Amino acid sequence: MLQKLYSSRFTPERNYQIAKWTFFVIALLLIAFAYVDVGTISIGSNNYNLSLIRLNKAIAYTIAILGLQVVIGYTGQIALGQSFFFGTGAYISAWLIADHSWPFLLTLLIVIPSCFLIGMILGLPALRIRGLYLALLTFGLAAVFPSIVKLDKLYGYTGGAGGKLTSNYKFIAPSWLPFDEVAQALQKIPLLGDFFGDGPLSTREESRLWKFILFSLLAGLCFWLVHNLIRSRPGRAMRAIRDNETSAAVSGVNLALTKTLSFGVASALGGVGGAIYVAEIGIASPDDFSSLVAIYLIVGLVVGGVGTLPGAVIGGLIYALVPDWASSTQSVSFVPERWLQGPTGSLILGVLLIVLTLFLPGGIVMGWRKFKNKLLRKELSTAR
Amino acid sequence: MAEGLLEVEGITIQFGGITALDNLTFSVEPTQICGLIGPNGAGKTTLFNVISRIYDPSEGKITFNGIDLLSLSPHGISHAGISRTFQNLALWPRMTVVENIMAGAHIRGKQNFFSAMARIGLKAEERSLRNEAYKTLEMLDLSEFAENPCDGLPFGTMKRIELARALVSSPKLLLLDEPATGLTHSEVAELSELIISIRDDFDLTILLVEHHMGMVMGMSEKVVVLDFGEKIAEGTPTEIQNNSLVVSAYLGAPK
Amino acid sequence: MDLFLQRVFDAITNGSTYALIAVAMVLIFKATTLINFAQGEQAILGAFAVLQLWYWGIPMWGAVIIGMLFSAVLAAGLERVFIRKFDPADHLPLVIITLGLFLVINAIAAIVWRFDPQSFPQLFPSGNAFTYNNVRLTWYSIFAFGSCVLVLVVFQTLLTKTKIGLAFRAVSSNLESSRLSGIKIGPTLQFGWALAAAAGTLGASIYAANPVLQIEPSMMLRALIFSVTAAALGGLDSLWGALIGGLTIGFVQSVVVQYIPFIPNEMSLSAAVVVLLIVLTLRPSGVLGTKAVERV
Amino acid sequence: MTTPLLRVERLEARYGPVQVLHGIALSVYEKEIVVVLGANGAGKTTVLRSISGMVETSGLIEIGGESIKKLNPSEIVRRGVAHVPQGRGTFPELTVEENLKVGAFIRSDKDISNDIETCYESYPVLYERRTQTAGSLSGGEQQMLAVSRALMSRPQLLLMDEPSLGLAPQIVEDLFARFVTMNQDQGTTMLIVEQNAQLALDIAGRAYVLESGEITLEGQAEELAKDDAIRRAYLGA
Repeated sequence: MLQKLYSSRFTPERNYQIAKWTFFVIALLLIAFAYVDVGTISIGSNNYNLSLIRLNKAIAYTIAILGLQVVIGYTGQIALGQSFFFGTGAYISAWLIADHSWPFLLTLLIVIPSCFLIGMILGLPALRIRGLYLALLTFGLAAVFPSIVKLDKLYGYTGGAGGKLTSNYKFIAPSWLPFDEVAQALQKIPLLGDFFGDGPLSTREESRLWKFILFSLLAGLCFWLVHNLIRSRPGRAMRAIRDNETSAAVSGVNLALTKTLSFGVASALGGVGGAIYVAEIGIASPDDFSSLVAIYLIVGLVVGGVGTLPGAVIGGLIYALVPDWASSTQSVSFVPERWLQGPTGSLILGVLLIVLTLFLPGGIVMGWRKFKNKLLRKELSTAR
Repeated sequence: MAEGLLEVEGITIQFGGITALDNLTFSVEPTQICGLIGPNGAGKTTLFNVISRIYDPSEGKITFNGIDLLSLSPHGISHAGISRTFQNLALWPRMTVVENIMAGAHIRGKQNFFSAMARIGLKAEERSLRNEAYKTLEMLDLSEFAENPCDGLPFGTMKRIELARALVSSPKLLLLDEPATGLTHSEVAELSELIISIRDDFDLTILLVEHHMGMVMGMSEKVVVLDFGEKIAEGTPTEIQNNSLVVSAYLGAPK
Repeated sequence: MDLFLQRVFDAITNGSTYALIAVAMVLIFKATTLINFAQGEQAILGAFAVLQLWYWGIPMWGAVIIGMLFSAVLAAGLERVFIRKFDPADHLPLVIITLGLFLVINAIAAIVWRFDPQSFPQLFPSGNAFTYNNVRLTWYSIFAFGSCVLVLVVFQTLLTKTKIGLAFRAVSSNLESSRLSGIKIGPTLQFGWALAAAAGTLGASIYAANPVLQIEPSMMLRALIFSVTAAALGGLDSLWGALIGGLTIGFVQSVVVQYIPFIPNEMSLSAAVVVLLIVLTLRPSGVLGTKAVERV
Repeated sequence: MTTPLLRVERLEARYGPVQVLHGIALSVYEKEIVVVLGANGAGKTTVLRSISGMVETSGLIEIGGESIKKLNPSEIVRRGVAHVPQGRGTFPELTVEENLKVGAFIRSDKDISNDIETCYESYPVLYERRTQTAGSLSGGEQQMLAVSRALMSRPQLLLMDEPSLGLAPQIVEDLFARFVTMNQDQGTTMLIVEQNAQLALDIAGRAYVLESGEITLEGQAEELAKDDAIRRAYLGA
């Protein structure tokens, strides 16, 4: 009886979810085809790049931030060192691709378990070290990553300060994918057709599209896995640890196991993000994995919303787009030119971080949910 | 003397020179409600924390149902059949009420990180845990709050949610740490009835720490009195009320 | 042996600057159990202010003192606006806020003064105070160490001999009783922030005045890690512990890394992090810390 | 009739969702010792914390006829209310002498060192340990220090929260005897919250009994000492 009540109550919710995701996938495809090459958006006299390169970077960051959601957002452990695992995944993948000619997807089979294990091992101190101390330590971890990969001893694997080039590996779209047909069909849409280019796609465009779709699918898979995890017994255990460790233990939650496993999952996600990043950029270089990256990933986490899954997507986009767009802004009225060059992106991200923590602690996602609830409640009250 | 379900033998624990519990020995028999009282700082909550393995005693032994409790890890306690509530609420505020209960039923699930991510057997387990949680909520008259976030509910409701969370793991022994705190007189009476009826329905054994003497004396079959970490008396409520040591522990020694 | 002695002298040089930043972190931690990730950036901003004042023609030490005052006032403002409204026991928002300050201050310094390294004026006499065979002890080392000790003595005096210092220590010791004794908590903690920032600015100025270094906006990141480790070694709650921690880390950086063959030179930062890991795991209260860090 | 030094009416207080006090009325006249008795969890501590501005309250709290409800704790101390909190009211990392100086934080007159001397005269043991940290003192010594610390602000009204807590009976008796001396010699007005009813009633002029956030009994201490109601309140009927 209760169960019936429950399932009947949640059917509309489920339908809504399905509709939402369908809409999301269609929108993604449209964007992919429209901006497959160097698509730009013009605002004022500035051109902002929205090519798939940017979006692929956003996907990489999104997956890394998803990992932070697991360990910070759901398990409540302040781990700031995600760039360490982002970098580890990137370098392992780069090494396998460049030196052993592995295909990208196959490298993930090594990246995931190794990052998972390293994450679990480095997560062990978290069993004793808590709160701020853990934040300190993991921040230190993030800070040392570049100097580790620059080690002379590791030169053969990492390429030292110059980085590891992987651009010899090409993503070739499977021939059965109807990219050309879809592109041409989209081009025939009245009025909007122009957005989708002209004629069949070049090999380079096809390769880009294929990468984007592949990465999106990977991201989707990661979301699905994490979504399943947090709505399960171990996921509730994680959230219980976050909210009150003592009562979690009393309820039978193995704190040590749950914490280390969630570190492992977070690190594995960081590694997948890093592997995607390198596959997109074509090189793993030490300074792409500095502690600044670790902080930017935290910005992504907070701005999207700590403890919300869609927040990771928003965070990834913000991280990929804000610094880039800030540096490609040539002129804005009333803003001196000096403030438009260099580290303006970093400034914006920092301000976002502070402003959101002060005024919207749940990030954009929670803010939107609150707004939605307000709207819905208003509608209800007017209906009555 | 009947074999106790919980046997506390010679438990001693010190914090920086202060002996919080001093060679404490007592036992609780199956399906008994045992009240544990004593003035502030007598060591009652410390004992709860020792039993639930939050603190390590320096000496002594605790046997529960034939198991050496002190050999268990903190999360092993609930597997052994003990659950507890906390003096100040220790719910998980950012989870919904039903999720709190489902997490309370942690030991009744089997999903691990990997099976959950791959959804192997996840749906069936979620369904059965949820049903279980709803049943428990219904029993405690909490169904209407099931999908609410746990934070922001009235205090008395949250206390009952905590009770539900402790019960959902089907414990044999329930440790209640000041369940009446913050409740009004009528709520306390209701709570007492509820606890007694739960005990009768599930053959539970209950160890109760409470300052509300009316509640303790009204419910308990046996009362243990602590003062300065030592047991100063043990007996039925009437015996305790007339015990001169107890009276002077509470009221001070008459001159 | 000579080389070893030389390394010890280098250790004193670096260690003193780490100690000054560590002192800043300790001051804030003592009172609020908060670790300010922006401490290094606040310090570098102060050092840039010193540089700017010097460009404007203010004598060097005058510029340092004005720079210290500037960063003290700034820190007091930051505390009031961004820190005070948060519950000190809830760590995540405070970590995030200080990381945000880190980004903002770093970006502002870089926008105003650019990323190009600039040379910082000499604060101390140049040359060597002491030469023996090939071992050189520079005046810089001596003065850096001396300034560090001087700052500690001044702080010690401020904290023990003045009323506000007493209030600050009372607040660190027992918040509730402080309030019941009529101490205004907010302004007292603000005083701690100001003091910390002044120490940090002095530390960054001395660091940048090292003849072998130039000032640039991101130079404090490494120093921050070393200083944090120094502070943790000292137990995070003891001023003199910060000095000893700083010297130890300087020592690890220049001596241990030099003599243990499998630790290459660029690994000194990693060595610091490993020390931090060991300290936090084995003795969370630090080697010199007096009390347990976690109170149950 | 004279105005009471402290007047509390319809006082309600809550911690988050928990209402702890349900309309309390009490008053303390100058040079009186008044005790509030009650079992644990009855809300005794909250009464004191309400008076010194540490919890959100509604109702009326007056010192010498003036409302102090809108004031924050540091202003209330300046109105002459000193509060010795439950357990350790001392600053464990500070020396004994520094503890006393913190107690005089709101003062800037020249008599502070004289008052410290007076403290040492009444508690010679504190003089012996003046350079030790408060954390190294025994429980009884800490309690003496906490009381002395509070007195250093030269209060009109001294609030004390369970001064007997965790102390051995002999030390408690000694401490309470000193309260009487303080009251008789210096005319210190005290509001003491206490669980140890016998002792408290011995030294008090008047008493209130608090049960579940309500005052259930009040009167002259001598009469209450004879009443069985206290026993009922503590041990259950």
